[in-house]
Amino acid sequence: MVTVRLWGSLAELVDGKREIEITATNLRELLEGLGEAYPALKPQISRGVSVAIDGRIYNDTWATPINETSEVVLLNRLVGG
Amino acid sequence: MSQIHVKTIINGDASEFLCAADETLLDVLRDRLDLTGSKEGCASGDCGACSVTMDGRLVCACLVLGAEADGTEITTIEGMATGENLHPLQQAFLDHAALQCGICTPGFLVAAKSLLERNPDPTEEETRYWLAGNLCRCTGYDKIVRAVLDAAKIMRETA
Amino acid sequence: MKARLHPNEGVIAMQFQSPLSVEDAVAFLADDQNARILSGGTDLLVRLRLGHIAPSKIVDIKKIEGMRSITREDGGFRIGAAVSGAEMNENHDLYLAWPGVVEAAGLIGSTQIQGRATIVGNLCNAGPAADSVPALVAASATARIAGPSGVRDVLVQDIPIAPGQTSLKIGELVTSIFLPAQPVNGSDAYLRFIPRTEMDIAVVGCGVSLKLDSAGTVVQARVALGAVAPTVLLVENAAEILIGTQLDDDALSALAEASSSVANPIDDKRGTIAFRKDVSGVLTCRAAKIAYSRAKGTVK
Amino acid sequence: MPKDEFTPRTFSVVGTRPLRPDGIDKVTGRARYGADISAPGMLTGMVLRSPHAHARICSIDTSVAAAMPGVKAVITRADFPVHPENNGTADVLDNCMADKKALYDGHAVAAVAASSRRAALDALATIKVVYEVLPHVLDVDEAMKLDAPILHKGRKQEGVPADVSDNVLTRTEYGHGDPEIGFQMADLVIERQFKTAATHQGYIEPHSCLATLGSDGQGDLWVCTQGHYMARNTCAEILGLDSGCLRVTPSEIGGGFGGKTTVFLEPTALLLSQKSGRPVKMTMTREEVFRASGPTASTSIDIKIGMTKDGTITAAKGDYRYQNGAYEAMNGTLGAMTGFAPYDLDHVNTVGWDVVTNRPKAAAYRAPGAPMAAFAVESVIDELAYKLGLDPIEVRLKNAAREGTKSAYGPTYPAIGLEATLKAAKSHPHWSAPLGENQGRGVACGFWFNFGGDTCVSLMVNPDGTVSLSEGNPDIGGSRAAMSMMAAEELGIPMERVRTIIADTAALGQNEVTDGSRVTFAVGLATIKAARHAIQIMVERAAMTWGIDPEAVEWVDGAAQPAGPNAGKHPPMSLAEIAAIASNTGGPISGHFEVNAEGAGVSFGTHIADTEVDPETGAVKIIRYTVFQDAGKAVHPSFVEGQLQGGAVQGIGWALNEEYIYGKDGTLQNAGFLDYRIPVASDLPMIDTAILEIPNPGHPYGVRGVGETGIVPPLAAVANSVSRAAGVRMTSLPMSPPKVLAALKKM
Repeated sequence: MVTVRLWGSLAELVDGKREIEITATNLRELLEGLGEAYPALKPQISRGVSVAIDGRIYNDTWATPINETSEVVLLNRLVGG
Repeated sequence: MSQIHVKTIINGDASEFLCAADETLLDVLRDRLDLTGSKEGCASGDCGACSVTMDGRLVCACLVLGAEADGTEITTIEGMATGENLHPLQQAFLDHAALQCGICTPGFLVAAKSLLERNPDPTEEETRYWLAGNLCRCTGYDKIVRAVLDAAKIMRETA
Repeated sequence: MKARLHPNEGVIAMQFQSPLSVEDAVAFLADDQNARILSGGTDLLVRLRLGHIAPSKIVDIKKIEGMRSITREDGGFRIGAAVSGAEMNENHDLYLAWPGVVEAAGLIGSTQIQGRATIVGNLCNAGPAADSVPALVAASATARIAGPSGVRDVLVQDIPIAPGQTSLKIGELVTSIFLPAQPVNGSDAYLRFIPRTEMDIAVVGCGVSLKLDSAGTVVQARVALGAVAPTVLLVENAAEILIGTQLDDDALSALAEASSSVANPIDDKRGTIAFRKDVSGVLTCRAAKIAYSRAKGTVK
Repeated sequence: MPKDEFTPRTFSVVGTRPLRPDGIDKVTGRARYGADISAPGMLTGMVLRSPHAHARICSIDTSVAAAMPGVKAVITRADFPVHPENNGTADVLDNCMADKKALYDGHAVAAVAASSRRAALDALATIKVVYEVLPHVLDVDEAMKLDAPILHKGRKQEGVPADVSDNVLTRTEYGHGDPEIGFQMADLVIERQFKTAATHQGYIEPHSCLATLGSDGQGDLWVCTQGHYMARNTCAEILGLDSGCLRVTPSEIGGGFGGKTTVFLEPTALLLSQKSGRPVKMTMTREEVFRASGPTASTSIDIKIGMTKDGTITAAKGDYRYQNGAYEAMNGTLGAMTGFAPYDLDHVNTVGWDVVTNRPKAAAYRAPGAPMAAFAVESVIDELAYKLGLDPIEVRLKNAAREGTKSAYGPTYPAIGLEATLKAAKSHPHWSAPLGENQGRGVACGFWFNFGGDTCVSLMVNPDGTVSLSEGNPDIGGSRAAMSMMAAEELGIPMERVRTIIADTAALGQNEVTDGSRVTFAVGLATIKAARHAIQIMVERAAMTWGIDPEAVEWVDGAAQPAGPNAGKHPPMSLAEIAAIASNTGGPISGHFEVNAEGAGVSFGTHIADTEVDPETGAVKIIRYTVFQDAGKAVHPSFVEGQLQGGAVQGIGWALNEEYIYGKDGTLQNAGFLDYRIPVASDLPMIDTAILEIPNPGHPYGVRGVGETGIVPPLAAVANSVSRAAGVRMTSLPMSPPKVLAALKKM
């Protein structure tokens, strides 16, 4: 099980829970798991999110490993300029 | 549509062209003579990217009509190096990394050359005020001013 | 975008004339109210490119004899209509006599603009914020006008009558500006306020010319403001306030008050009414002090 | 996937200051930018733009224009073949050519292609558009009100409350702890409202492209852009083309800063070309660049911070309301995430709003959203320090985020360089230099994420031992030099023997846009990996000629040499020697690397600004300016300095004089460089820089992106300096003289 931290306004879609549990060993399983376990998050996930894993930000690489103790934080999809 | 026949000398070479009355010298240089080194940043004399000299006077090519160039001598960025030898200012801009995107560089080089022809030993402030008509958005002007002052020193030493 | 359509031939192409004499220029202008005079071109070409004007004909006056010369006349100077700001700044005698007027001409635009822009173009463009006009008005300069009905001299302040409008009639052009002899113990100064240090149109402009007696007391004073009214503004009671003083603090605060109150500016993208009124007073005093110190410097 | 871990090392090429290989073209005027090429039979394209801020388009009559001499094609939105499903691309199309409504002054409504500029302009003048003018809204707070004129229906995303108008597209909340508890623990709480005006990136090169598109869907596009793959994919989706049939070649780019990370003219030029059967060149006038390209957001921000007497921040709250022009963007969200990012906070809450108004579609502008947020946060921290009599740098050091700090936007920081920049600033002579009359000193911190994204590099070893490197990211600030340096470092050959070019879309795989300070990081990573791939092949070729196992060969100082006990005595084979016999040992040698680079490090900066305020006119002059920024590893220090100086001066312009000024009728009043006042050379002193190198664990050389952080601190640094010089807190940008004088008069 991995603990995923949601940002404030996203938590409001899952009745205020800032941290939720998901079974996932990599980024793909995490994103798909979130959508299935919490359908209210699906619109935002399809629009795109960034995921901070142990302080480093990942966007797309499905195979990115996530282990039990990883700090996993969901973020808006980051763009630059 | 009657066009105007204009005879000039550009970078030392005789150059004749036809142009419409409302065509600017910048339009002529870029669209008729393939001298695309002078750039259009604003077409209103506010950015200096089209700086050329006309009869020795630093001007914006976008604020001169092609017809007004008749009988004048024009120098553009393309005339600044002599053969393979860069002008000391061109070399100084490279040495000091005084350019990033480079769209304003031709205008700065022509303007700085005109400055050093009049004032071989300008202060930093004199240099900044002379070049105030050349806008740059990448560098913050620091390295450009250092390059001009450095080139001025080299040119004084080798004059 | 104005496009002047000819019934069958599409857009009429603009003509370009460069007459060699004033008479020829007047002839080209007289029969065509859509003709435009080209001297430095640094205003005209911007409006042409933006499509705000669609002239039928451009009359370039730069090849007319005398237009590009600065000559001495009755102790003063006659400045041809095609003399650029850069050329004025390179004329040492002119600078010694009228530093304020030369400064004002030198502030119009960048170095590149200075290579072309003329004070006659600046005057006839009739922009409320024209830099050279307050200094010329303070110096009691006159403009020589040539036209179908001959030649006449007019005070510079009578040329602009509204933003973009002059008192010139069809077929008339300004051929030169005359700066009278600078009186002994006299000098002038011009300051303007701009948000940057270069490249802006004046938010407020102020020209001051003073004449002192041998003791350094003001005997003559003219103060003119730019960018605070539809046209250049003479601060009428400036002479009354300054004459008889050596610019002590009371005189200066009275001058500042007079300048601020006569200013009649608008709010626009360059400044607010309150700002222009405040800064009119501040600039007038600063320009007056410079003119005074210059005039004092010349006291024999 | 093996991490690209940083391993401490020394460098021979990286870190030096070689001359830029592409510099000679730029100083001789030979370099080709967007508007510098033409083609046989080329037409000129021009756009007709709405004069109204908000209007329904009832009808467009182009019949007169179509019949005019010299006019070869006229198009409106009806001519665009496809309606893209993707919301983002549909917005881009609508911005390139209005459909039912014109949403801002300057919005494109029609376009023509004609034999000359004059003919095109005259044709535009004959197009009759019947508008039904609608009420408009320009201000973010006004646009949020329920009775505000509405631009789009049904674009509100989940989580946006019902008590704000449909113009509010997103609401995003970040933070942890409970600020209300934190505020109770504070000795002083300050709450302030801040406003910043919209600004423009100000690149000197207007948008320009030359498009050729056949009826068969085969096309070529030459364009100044920050991302030619983005341009290809977006144009293909908008025009219903196969993207593989559209080859996009990037010109030299005359500045971008985020403003050229999208398309404005390109789909229109391609369609005009297809309809006229001729190449079409389109170049924006400067007026069009201001009215109708992508300025950044204007903002309305409320900040509340509590602090104890000893300078500890106990609670921080921020409400960031951003308007992004007529379409969706996320500047407000990014502002909310970055505002408190430099600080270690127990109780923090930030809300970001993204709102639409009748203004041009906002594009990114160097760390989009962050500079305005930093202006607000760093101003309140400065005021707290001032009122508690504390040193502003000490206060920031006391609260500075470090490795292990839980950031205000959620993740725990790895190794970061904020503290280093603050300490460098504190010990720098600038911080303790004396100040004159009417002068003040301001300090501020700034932060930006960086990121990686799709990246492809091909590195070819030529028969003569030189190397040709192809990358897919337009180079504004000297990244070609940086790539040649990193390749040379890995290959062990002089940098001069490596030429780096920006390849067109037919030569490499998909590449992310040049933005997000990603190029030196991600393209550099790919360059290093491509070089290592080529080295692996060369090692195998050398082993083959020596008849030994490749495992027994290593690459040292630009040559393969035997290593290990049973490798045998063979003289080293240099890269050139291996290259010369490549066709004998298997064929041409090249290294490739394609990746979606992840794990970019963040970059922190601290700036010190000294200003002098004229108390009689409110004019502000910059007296001294110093930038301290963490680059991880400065590959080419001169170009890193250039990024810091350029970012600082853009920030100074934003703080002092730059703003979009709209009239009551909703039209832009200052669409030109005369009255949109970017800093000129005589406005500024030299911009001093100090580069710090706290290695980024996610890059072999420790490189961090540096391109964007430089613009984040200056708005606040200058505002704090002016506020101390003038003795009055300035809470609205720009701090133009009329505003400063009015604030002085109110004291």
